[in-house]
Amino acid sequence: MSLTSLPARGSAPRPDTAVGPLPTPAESAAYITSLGKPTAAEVLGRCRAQGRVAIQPRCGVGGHEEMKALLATLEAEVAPDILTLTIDSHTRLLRFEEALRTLNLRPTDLNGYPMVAHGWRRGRELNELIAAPLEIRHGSPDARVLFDVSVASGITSFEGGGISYNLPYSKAVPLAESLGAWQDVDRRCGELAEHGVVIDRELFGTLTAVLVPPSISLAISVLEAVLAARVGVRCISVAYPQSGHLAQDVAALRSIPVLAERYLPAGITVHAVLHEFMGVFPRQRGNAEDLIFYGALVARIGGASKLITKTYQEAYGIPDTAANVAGLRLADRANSPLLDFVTVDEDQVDREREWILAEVADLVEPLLGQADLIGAIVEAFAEGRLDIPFSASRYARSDLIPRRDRSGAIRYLSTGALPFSPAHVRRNTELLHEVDGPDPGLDSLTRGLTDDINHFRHVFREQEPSAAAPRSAPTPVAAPHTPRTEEPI
Amino acid sequence: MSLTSLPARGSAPRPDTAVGPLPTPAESAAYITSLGKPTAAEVLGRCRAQGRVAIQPRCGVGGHEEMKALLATLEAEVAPDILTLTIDSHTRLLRFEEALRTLNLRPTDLNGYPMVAHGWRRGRELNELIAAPLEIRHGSPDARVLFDVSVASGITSFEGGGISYNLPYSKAVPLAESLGAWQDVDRRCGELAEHGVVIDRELFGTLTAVLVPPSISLAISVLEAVLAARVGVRCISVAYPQSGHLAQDVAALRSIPVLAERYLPAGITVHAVLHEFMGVFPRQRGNAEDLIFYGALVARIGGASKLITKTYQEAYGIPDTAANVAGLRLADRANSPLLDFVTVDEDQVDREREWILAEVADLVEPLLGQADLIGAIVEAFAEGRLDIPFSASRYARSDLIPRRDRSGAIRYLSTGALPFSPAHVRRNTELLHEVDGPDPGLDSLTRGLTDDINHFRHVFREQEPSAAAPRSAPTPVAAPHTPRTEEPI
Amino acid sequence: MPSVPNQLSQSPATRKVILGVAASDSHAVANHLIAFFLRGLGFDVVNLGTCTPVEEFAEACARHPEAEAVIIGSLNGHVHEDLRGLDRAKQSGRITCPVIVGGNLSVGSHKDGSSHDRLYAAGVDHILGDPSELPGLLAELQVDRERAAVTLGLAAS
Amino acid sequence: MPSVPNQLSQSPATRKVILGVAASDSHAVANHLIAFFLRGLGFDVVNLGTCTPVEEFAEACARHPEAEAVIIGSLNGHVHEDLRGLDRAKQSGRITCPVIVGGNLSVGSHKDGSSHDRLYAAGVDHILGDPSELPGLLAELQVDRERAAVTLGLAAS
Ligand code: B12
Ligand code: B12
Repeated sequence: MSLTSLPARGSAPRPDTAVGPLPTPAESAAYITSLGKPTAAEVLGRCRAQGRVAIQPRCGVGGHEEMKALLATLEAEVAPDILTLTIDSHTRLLRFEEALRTLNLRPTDLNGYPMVAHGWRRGRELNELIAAPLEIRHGSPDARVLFDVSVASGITSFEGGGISYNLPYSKAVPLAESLGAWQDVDRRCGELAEHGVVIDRELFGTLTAVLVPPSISLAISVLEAVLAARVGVRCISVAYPQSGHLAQDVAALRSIPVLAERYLPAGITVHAVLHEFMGVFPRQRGNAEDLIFYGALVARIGGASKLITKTYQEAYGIPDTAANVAGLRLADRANSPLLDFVTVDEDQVDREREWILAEVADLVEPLLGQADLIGAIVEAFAEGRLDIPFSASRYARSDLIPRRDRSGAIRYLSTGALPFSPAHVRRNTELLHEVDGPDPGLDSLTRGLTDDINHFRHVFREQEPSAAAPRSAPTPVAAPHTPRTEEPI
Repeated sequence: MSLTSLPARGSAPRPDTAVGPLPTPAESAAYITSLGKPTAAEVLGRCRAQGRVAIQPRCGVGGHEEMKALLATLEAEVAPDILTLTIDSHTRLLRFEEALRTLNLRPTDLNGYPMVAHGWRRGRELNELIAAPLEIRHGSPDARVLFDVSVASGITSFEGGGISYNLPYSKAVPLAESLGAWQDVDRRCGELAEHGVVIDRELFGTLTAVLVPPSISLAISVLEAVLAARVGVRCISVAYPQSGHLAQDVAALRSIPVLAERYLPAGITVHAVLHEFMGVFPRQRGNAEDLIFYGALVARIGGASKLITKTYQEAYGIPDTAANVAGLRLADRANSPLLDFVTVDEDQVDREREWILAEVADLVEPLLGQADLIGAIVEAFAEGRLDIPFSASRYARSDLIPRRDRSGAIRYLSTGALPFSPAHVRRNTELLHEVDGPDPGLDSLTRGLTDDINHFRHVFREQEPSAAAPRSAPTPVAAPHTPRTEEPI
Repeated sequence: MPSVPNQLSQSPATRKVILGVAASDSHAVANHLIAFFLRGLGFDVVNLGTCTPVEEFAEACARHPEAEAVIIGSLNGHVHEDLRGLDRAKQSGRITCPVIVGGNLSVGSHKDGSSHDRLYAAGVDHILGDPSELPGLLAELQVDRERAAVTLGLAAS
Repeated sequence: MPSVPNQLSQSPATRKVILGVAASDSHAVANHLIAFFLRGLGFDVVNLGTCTPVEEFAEACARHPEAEAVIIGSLNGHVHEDLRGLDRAKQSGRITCPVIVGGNLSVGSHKDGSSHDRLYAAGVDHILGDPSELPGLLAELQVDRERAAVTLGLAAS
């Protein structure tokens, strides 16, 4: 990994707290087996068989004792099917020194659990405290150290991918590097599988979370899944972020088994996972809770194996334990046996799914055939044949412009250099003409994009859409084109 | 009111705490207008116009300060559309002395707010503390004193009726007496209306709450509504208890406007109200919450103006404030704008509704034509032409035997002496033959009835149905006929 | 309701109990079920039904001196006030047989043992959780009674 | 992403600001929007994007000495650690223009003022709640600067 891409101290020796050499993969596998608790993959399989959407929170605090209390309380109060260690941003970016310093000075200043600073022995302590399997959720373009600590801790589910944990999570890590680092992680999963332990690998299809078109999310997951499967990953969770449009979300979730069938080798278990709405959340508790329940219901109808929940404090900051409990409890209501009668317009869902599958095909099929898939992906992003909106990284162009159509579904206003067939471009354009007319002015376009970002705040009338009530005071508006980011020297 | 029916002390002078003579109706009306807050009737009207189901808890504790805290917390946390004073059982039965003694000795021993003991000045204090209008929920066969105190307190909604607050709530009050006492209450509502204040009168269609067939509930409400309208009541809330069967409940709620149109004079505002499941509640929190949300969704789909909520502590005892808050909050999620897509099988609902309307017609039409409606009702109950299951009172025969059919809907296994047309009897019988076969033994019948009482505990597998797993230890089974109750001397 | 004869206990009723629900309490369903259950076991059940004050139980005891027990249900949380006077009725010999209580014996959803202590202090002899425990307890009480009778006989001889 | 030229600020950029997101923070959306907003108002925005350490802001200041302000967003709660070194960069004269910070300035959903105090102590000059307040603040800062220049000129004369 190049010096420019991640701080040199990223590879600094692991802090003192992470005592002792790491166990070997064989030792970790033996430890996991000896734990006598189900792996995440087993829980997902069992939930799918029961027709229950597994429920999982995000949760991570800096201090170890606080983390224990958090997990123990969540398990005691709601017994989520899978529990989480959300990792702090320093650790994610290999800023281990900063993570350790903040941990020592003021652990409450950390926005997650600094797993590497705490070390694998403490990881085991967490794991042994809790009956549910644990997953590491982070956002690290290079998660090799973190992965090793996690596996040594006996943790059986690990989120991320070489694209999805790079572009939304860092500025200057070349894709080739992150893809390479994640191939290493996936390879280690293969090794562990040979030792009898299947690690569930969740791919972060949520990406930049704000107005991500379903076919972008799924195409990137397909690519990551193919790469993972090639080096031995056996259980893949494809996470999709709720867009907020019922038919589109159900269709996207139901596309996942089809995509797996189409693009992955046989023998790989693939789960669909829904991330409850990942964009700008409503601020009022009741509205946030409406959205939380809606997400959970979408997961059920879409046949997801698992749901990652949000809380009514989402708009404000990392939730306290009580809010996390409330979010889990509410989401679990969508698993109610009394809601079997809730259905969707199946025709509409089928139509959406066909379009999604066709768009994904446009995006991935030109790449999947190529000998050097990683090289092909890197090149595609450089040329805009793959892209994501609102990239945090300079390695995606963010030339594509998403908008919501009249029904609230996310469409492409501009497809940039994405290799979509003319029919697909036309369909998207037509759907959006309904909203802005054939040739929207720059102003109405940017106002509209901002409104789309704040979609649910408008749905709940926490804020009037700007078209309806043009603002008098200057307010930020959305960039129709990516703003210029100066290259650092 | 005869001495045998209610204890003599029922008419004892009101306790000292209820200081001062009562204001006149004109004074109370002026006070209510001066409060500057909406009446319950206004809130119901506004909610109906907005397509929102108004949300209301049950809540009542003995102590006055505790009652203030309870109301204030509920309003601060969830702002229910209407708030409640649930009255204790002593006050309900005119045992004012016992209510006062318990209030003085150990207020926490009271299962509600002893309104009469506290008196109307404290009532005003509660009313002025809270922005939402208040309703008195009780269960008093003779509520005249309580009504006067309530109106003096400025309270604009009052539950009950001469049948529905007698048969489930007392043993030995003749129906003629309770109907007479409630005519007085309704007449006073008429007076108040002349002074410009419309009192919302909610009829307790829930009755004995356990396996009450919809047509029984609605027929009794129709009779009470007709009586109320005749003496001047202008706003009537017809409360129906959730049976737990989607189509049946939606049909029952949607029958209410039709019945109002059919049997009530023009100019009376009628609201449909759903009481969340009033029978044996599941014990596990998640299951109870599933049922709470389901009820709220049924209210929405059925077009109810208002929902009375339950809590996850229902199976255990009077809920604490936090549980009450949680129940309200959860129920309010069914008002979510994101759930517009949730629909029911309209054909099935229409069919159910036609049957319900026809059964109600069988029950009420023979009576409505009669000159002395009260006398006709008294006679009908005496002869079993009107009846309720599991009566607490000796003035209903409880000859009708309800059962759930295969789909969970409540049907009549035996219609006793109810004047149903042969077609209606046949339909009920056929639907139940599917469950028990043509000629169920006494044993399977009583086991089945017990299972029906515990329906939701079975749905949630908190308990296996007895047919599936016959119990070895002796357990109580349900009476296929009313057990003998000895007349006290 | 009361006029329907009990068609089930066809064997001549040999053992009698008095059943009812406490004074301020109108919960009827468990009462219906318990009466049916005990009748199914051959008991002659004098069911006073809901809303039955202590006085009414005492009067029933006077009319049915052979009753083996008074069985009182209470669901609404008011059992303590509703059984006020029970100790006096027992002391004055108006209720001589054992008093069994069951149901939901305090207000609120968080229960502790204090409610039971108060009931024992107020003259209740036995508190049961579930009606299925009634036959066992009634059998024990019968044994006690017979033993007491024998002891009495021995002492008198 | 960086190679797309800004097609909006067609008037010659007269006023320059440096924009970026704090070191450990990859939240990009507000950054995109603020850059576009300021450009729409005619500012020349040097947008360093997400994950920008203090060192990188200082280097940008060196390259763009005419910048009127350094505007830093932070959403992930790590602003305090991420701005470590800001005071040193200011003391050593590597960052001379005012530093404006906004976003979500502490971890957790219950906020109090303490986070702001810590930031001022760490070298932040201005904390804003909403990006719409930026133009007003930048205008004030310009007035201050001009007034200071005049005072300086007077003093020198
Ligand atoms: C149906 C019902 C009603 C119906 C009753 C209709 C009728 N006339 O029968 C209606 C709607 C009218 C009603 C009214 C009220 N109810 Co109610 N009701 C219930 C409910 C939902 C079910 C009761 C029932 O029928 N269960 C079925 C039978 C078979 O079971 P059971 O009664 O629970 O009894 C079991 C055991 O307790 C035991 N048992 C019962 N009696 C006896 C006796 C003996 C000797 C033994 C050994 C065992 C035993 O055996 C039974 C089987 O396991 C319960 C909550 C629940 N369980 O879900 C509340 C509940 C019992 N009601 C309650 C209350 C408070 C009331 C009211 C006072 C209103 C109020 N303030 O909220 C009024 C009563 C007015 C009065 N004067 O008493 C509370 C009691 C609260 C407490 N103790 O803290 C409960 C628990 C609800 C709650 N969570 O608040 N109720
Ligand atoms: C989208 C999103 C993401 C996306 C970001 C994609 C991307 N690369 O941009 C993804 C999913 C990747 C993500 C990741 C994480 N996120 Co995030 N995310 C959000 C979310 C849902 C919306 C943010 C957003 O884009 N809003 C739209 C823009 C326009 O508004 P904004 O960012 O809120 O900014 C407004 C103001 O803050 C202000 N503002 C912003 N910057 C500036 C700068 C100046 C100078 C001024 C004056 C004003 C200002 O103006 C904006 C308009 O009003 C928020 C929660 C929410 N708001 O609903 C959480 C949230 C910001 N994320 C949060 C966190 C913690 C993270 C993570 C660290 C993961 C974790 N531990 O939970 C990682 C970040 C990793 C890292 N290295 O930083 C927390 C912050 C918690 C806290 N401070 O206590 C939030 C609040 C969620 C939560 N409740 O936990 N996130």
